[in-house]
Amino acid sequence: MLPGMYEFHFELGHLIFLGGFMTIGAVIGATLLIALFRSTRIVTVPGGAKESTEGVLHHVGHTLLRPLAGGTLKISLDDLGTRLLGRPDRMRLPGIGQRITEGADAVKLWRKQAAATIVAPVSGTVVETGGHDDKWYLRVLPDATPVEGENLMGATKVRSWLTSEIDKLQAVLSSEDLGLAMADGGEPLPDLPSAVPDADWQKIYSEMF
Amino acid sequence: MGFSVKRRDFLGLVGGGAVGAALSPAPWKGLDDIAIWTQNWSWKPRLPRGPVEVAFTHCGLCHAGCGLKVRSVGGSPVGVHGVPGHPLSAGFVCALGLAGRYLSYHPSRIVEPTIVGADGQRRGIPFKAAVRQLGDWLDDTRSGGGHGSVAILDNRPGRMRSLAYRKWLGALDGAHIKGLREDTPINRLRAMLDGPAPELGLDIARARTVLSFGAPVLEGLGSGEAGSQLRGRSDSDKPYIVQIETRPSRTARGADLWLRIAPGTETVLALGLANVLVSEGLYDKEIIAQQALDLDGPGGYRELVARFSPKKVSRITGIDAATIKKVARRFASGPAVVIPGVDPGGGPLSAEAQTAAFSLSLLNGDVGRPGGVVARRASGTTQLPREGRLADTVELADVPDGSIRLLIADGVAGGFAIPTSLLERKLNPSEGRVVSLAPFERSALHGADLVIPSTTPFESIDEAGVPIDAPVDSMGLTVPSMRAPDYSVDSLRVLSMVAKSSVVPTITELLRGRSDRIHAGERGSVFDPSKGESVPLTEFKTNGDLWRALTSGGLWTDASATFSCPPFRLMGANAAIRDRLHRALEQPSTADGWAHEITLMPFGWRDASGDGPLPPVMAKLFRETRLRLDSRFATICPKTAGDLGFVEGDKASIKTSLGSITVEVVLDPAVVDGVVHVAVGPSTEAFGDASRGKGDQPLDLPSCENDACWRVIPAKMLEVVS
Amino acid sequence: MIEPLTNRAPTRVFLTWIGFWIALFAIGGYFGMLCLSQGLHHTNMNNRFGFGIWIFLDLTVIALGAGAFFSAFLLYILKKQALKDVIGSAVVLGFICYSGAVVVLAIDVGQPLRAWFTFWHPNAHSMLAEVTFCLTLYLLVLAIEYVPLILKNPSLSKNVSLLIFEGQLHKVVVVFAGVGAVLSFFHQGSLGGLYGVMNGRPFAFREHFFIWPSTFFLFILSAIAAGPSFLILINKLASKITKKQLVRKEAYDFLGRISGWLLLAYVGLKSADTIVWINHTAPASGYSVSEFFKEASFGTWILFAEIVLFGLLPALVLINSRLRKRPSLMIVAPMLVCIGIAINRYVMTLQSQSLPTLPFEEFVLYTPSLVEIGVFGGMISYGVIVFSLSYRYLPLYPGLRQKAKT
Amino acid sequence: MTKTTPQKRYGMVIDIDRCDGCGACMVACSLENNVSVVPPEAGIHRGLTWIRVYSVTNEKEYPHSDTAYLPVSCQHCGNETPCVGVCPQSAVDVDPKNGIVSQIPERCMGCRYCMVACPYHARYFNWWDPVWPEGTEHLLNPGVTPRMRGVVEKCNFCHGRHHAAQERAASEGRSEIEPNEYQTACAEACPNGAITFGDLADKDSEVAKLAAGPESFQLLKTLGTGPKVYYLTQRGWVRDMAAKTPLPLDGQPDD
Repeated sequence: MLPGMYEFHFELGHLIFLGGFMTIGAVIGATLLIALFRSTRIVTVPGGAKESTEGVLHHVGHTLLRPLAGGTLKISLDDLGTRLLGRPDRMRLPGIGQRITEGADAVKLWRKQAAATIVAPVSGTVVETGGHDDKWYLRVLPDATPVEGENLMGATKVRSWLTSEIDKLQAVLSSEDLGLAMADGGEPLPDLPSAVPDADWQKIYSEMF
Repeated sequence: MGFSVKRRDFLGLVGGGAVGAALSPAPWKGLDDIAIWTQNWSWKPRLPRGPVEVAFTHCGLCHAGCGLKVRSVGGSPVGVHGVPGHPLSAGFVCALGLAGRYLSYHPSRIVEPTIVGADGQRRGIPFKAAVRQLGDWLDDTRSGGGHGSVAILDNRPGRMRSLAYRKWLGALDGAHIKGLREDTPINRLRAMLDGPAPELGLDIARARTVLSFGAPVLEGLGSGEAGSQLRGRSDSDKPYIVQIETRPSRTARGADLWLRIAPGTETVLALGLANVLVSEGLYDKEIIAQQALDLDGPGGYRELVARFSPKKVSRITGIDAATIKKVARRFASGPAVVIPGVDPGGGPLSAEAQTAAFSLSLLNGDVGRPGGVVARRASGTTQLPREGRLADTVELADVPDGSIRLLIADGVAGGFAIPTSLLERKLNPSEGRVVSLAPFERSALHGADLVIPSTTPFESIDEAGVPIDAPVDSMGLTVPSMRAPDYSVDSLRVLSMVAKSSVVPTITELLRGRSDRIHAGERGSVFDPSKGESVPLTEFKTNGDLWRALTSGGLWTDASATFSCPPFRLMGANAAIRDRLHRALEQPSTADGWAHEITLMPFGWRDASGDGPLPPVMAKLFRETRLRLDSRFATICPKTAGDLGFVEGDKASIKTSLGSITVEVVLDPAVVDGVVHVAVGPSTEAFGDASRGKGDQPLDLPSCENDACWRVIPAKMLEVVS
Repeated sequence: MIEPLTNRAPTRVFLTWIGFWIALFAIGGYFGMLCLSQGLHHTNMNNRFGFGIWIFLDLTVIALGAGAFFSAFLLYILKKQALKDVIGSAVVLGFICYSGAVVVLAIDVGQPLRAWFTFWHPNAHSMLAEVTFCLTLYLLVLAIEYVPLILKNPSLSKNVSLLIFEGQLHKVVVVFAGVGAVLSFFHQGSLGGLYGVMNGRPFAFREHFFIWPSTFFLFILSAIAAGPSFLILINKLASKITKKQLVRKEAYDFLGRISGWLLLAYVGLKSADTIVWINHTAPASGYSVSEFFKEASFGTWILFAEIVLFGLLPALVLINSRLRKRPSLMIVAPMLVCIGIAINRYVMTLQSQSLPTLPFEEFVLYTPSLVEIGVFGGMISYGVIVFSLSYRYLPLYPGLRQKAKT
Repeated sequence: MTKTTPQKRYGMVIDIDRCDGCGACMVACSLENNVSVVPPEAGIHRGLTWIRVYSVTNEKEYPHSDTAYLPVSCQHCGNETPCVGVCPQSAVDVDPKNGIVSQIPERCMGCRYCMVACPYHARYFNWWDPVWPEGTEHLLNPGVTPRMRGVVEKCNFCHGRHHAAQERAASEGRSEIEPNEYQTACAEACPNGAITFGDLADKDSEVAKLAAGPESFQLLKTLGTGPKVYYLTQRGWVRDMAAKTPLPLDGQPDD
């Protein structure tokens, strides 16, 4: 197995044989380690796994509504949205004090020459904007406390909706030659655009948001 | 934030640690230790440890008495080898001898005295009680019994031990019965000689022709070494071996000429050969003229053999006339040895066959002739240290039926099986009792009323036998190479405890006595196994020196004696036998009208048969290679199989009027049509057990009519529907 | 608590199904323990049959499991999108076949505790060493390919780090596909090599190319030919049981076509190899091939069955696009293919041992003992259990959700 | 290996015509090498018989019937040794100094590949834990370690004796062992002197002379495994039966 160990001969066959297998073993091990290591960098997404999902509402525009102290709401992208956009190259958030109306465009994000327009999940006044690249959020004082409805979903409805969304996304993707994007048709990658650069992202964004 | 940084550090630490550890020797050492552990899983026996001592002795497992070199560790023999240059065995050891030491631990060894109670159940009893019981039985027997009502069955007569038996029996007017052994027939020859004859031996090594009637000449006859010598020697100087045998035995296949004789027609063939010798005048005219007492005249030998023309003989024996003539001429062309063989399982030939066979030796003038039958001088065995009346030694066959009230079976292994029915016939039907002193459950003695286990050959000192082919007398000892277990006891000690009148000496006294007398005789030479050479006896200053030599594995051999043939009767002195010779041409009537369709011929393997158990390793090897089929197999020829509707591997049952055994059919084209051969002896199942129901069922079948001969058994062979 | 995916069988039905197989698995496990704790005399193998039903079936299973590496190879390296539907099930199948085979092998060897000596004192010249190395590494690869599937269970995918780990693995899935392909190509080959190199066994011995006997290549080819067929069978079976259309027709068609053409190539080479063997290899070692087939139990019929009946025939069916349209044939033909491969492995493993090489040794037949069958039954049930669980809890079939939605 | 010591090629010549199938060689071998007493259910195919005596008859009737006994042990192949190449963990090897093919039971994992590869069916597997009758363990040969369950074993030309002989020689300051110092148990035990053991490389040795003789042949010579066990016979049918005759490429035996 190793030089100096019983039965090891410095002969060609032996070296090729063991060398070959050791290399392959090394490759596998290395890849595994890297993957493991990367996976340990926990990102703190507002509305991500770290905060309580108490009273959170999900908007069909892939935004999350999270009630904060003082009746304000925190608006941020949901998981799928985040994955779709990855790290936007550029973003335009409404200014503080500016009014947003439900269903109307509120935020615009650019990624790789493709623009995604995020509609406001509620009507109200922006009291705070924050975060950077994929971790942006708006703090809004709503005209009225939002309730579940056609476009606003509670935890119960969300799953089936999400799955269908994912299917939608996959349908779009699989219409093109993008094997890797939907790893065997499962959940999408954390940063889709970088994983699948050559997709028509403009089309995808207009489909999804 | 800070948290994730910590975690990264932690991982770094772990990773670094791993790499560091891999570079240290610790994990590799660990792996090696694991390796060593896994290398010894699972179980392995612990081996004997300690210095190896080498000692010499003789093998006591049969009367061949081969010289042995024994390697021991901590008092237990771990290796047995032959002794090159040994005068008798010349380095030869048979498989049984090699593995014999394992017998002491054989599962069928008896570890306590047992008795059969009124309920017919066998149970263990204390040694003292067993001896008391034997004493009581002895008393009633003596009160009620006449001559020979007390008897000892001695598998190896002629030892000093045997003399002690005879002395003990002499006081009781008992009978000393010879167990079966391969030189039994020689006593027929002695009986044919007129007047007292010395011990006789066969000088096979120097013979020109060996005429063997089914004797295992090439399978370890006599010293065993003889056979190997015969095989080993180049064709030019090795005797021409004629094997007269029905079974395709290893000897038959290896012999120069194999006469496949029809079952039970040896007498006819012998007389047929005599016919050729006489009619062609090939016999030793001088000796016959001077010494033959019954050649001519009415009912004389000449008249007898005249009726056995080769043509007629050929019809009965199935051997063509030309061959018979050829063999007779070859036989007459020089010194020859005739061996009426005793099969370890099939027993002896009929008395008349033995007589007829030996008449050929006499015709050929081979008695007293080098390369023929030579005489051995008695040496120190005739008288005992203390004088006393000796009981006569008789053949088992000659013991009157129902005469024995108390039969004591000596412990030594004979190697020759005896049918249960034969032993039972000799016992008194009403109160015949059997006491076994055997260390193992022995086939013929399975029903013994009382068993007092004695020692095995490797545990006790005794005399090694003198093989049939030894031209001179000899004395070698079986020096113990293992400790005898506490539950075993020497047979003489048992006798001394129940002896009322006479004092029984210990075996050591007896042997020392003979040794001293040999020393006084100043004859012969002594072989030193450690040096591998012999020195004249005269070089041993004191009798102590000789005794020391013998007790360290030495062998004393007598100087050869010359002996001129006395007057003799070619048909023997026994009228009954003579009469049967005259009726030899009549078809043998099948016993009690039992309509038989096949002839069962039991046989035994020379070194692994008879009534003893088989060492586990032999049982295993014969089982795994099928090299020797045991009593579970029956060999027949394809034609017979076809006629009876058997194919190889069938289960069959062989029936006689006395019982039946179940066997597996094996085909061999060399077997005679209408004959089935079944081995007698320990089964190779389990560890080679010879006890009841495992080993020797074939010998439960013969009824042993006409003078204790069970070679040819009329039987039926039926299919067993499973 | 991990929950089943939507539209899966009700718990009660699932439990009865899985319960049956778990019982079977328990029996196998017990028999396995017998062999490990008391020795292999519980099997019917003997000194003439060092390899028994276990080796034969392991080889078969591994050959059929080749579907995994081959589909991965086609999908990730050659970008054959048609296979996206089956890749999930392929990976699981491969994992089952290989892990199962390894476990059975551990029972099959007399001293499993020493199995690692192959890495400790490897013999570079031994085909079995090559097999061991490839098998171990490839099993690792399969495990790695299996992990993302597991992580895709919704309840698990809530965990962000797991999500990311999965993502990272997917970044390098190509590496694994490649490595896996290499490894399994090699060990399928070395499994064939096992027999081809035995210069003492004229029945098995074959001509060499460089260091590899022809069986090396034949085994690879037959494996990648049979793998897809087996995938078809299993997926069709799964559809039958779940009463759902799991895989799109195109996938089946593609697999069938691949299988067909590869099998055709295999049959061709196998025939050529056999001819060389009959006329050159065997006679050169002193045996006429007629000796090999003179016993009825291994007559020439077996050669015919292997090459024509279960080789040429299904190959011709599968390469014909019109016949492939016939659903019945798409079950029968793959079945024939798999049986054909099984026969090949059977002949190479068992017939070569039945035949004595010593002229005075006997022809020996061997029938597996209950223990041997039980242990293998245990392995089968292990496979069913793993596959059922994977189907119930993991998104094996991307196509499935679309169907569910409409 | 050191260049100074000349190569030995230990081998054996077995005279079939002298073998009468008594089995002493098997018994001597089993006792010498502590071969376990396998339970009876082992039958004829699961035993341990390092040297196995086959009995072969010519299937003819009297008087033409004849039987030959062929003791077959490991043939210690000297060329492309079939069992050595296949062992995955180097548990089988050929000693370059003397050509003895040895099995290392402590390393064998019991995969039995070598048994499948051996054309002489001369390798045996421990299907059971080793067993000896109650109390006979102290009768075992201290010079040879018994094998454990689950490993392959076979004839190694009584390696224990070879080892002992070498140690003796070394203790007396000799690098070489004398021919008479090293005999296998079977050769020593054969009552008919049918087995001759020695160094085939030594042209003057008895064994080399016999092996070179006209009556000698090897089992399955055509496989090209170069066995170092030779057989002698004058009986034509035995030779024809035992020695595989080479076939021409059309698959028919040539005469």
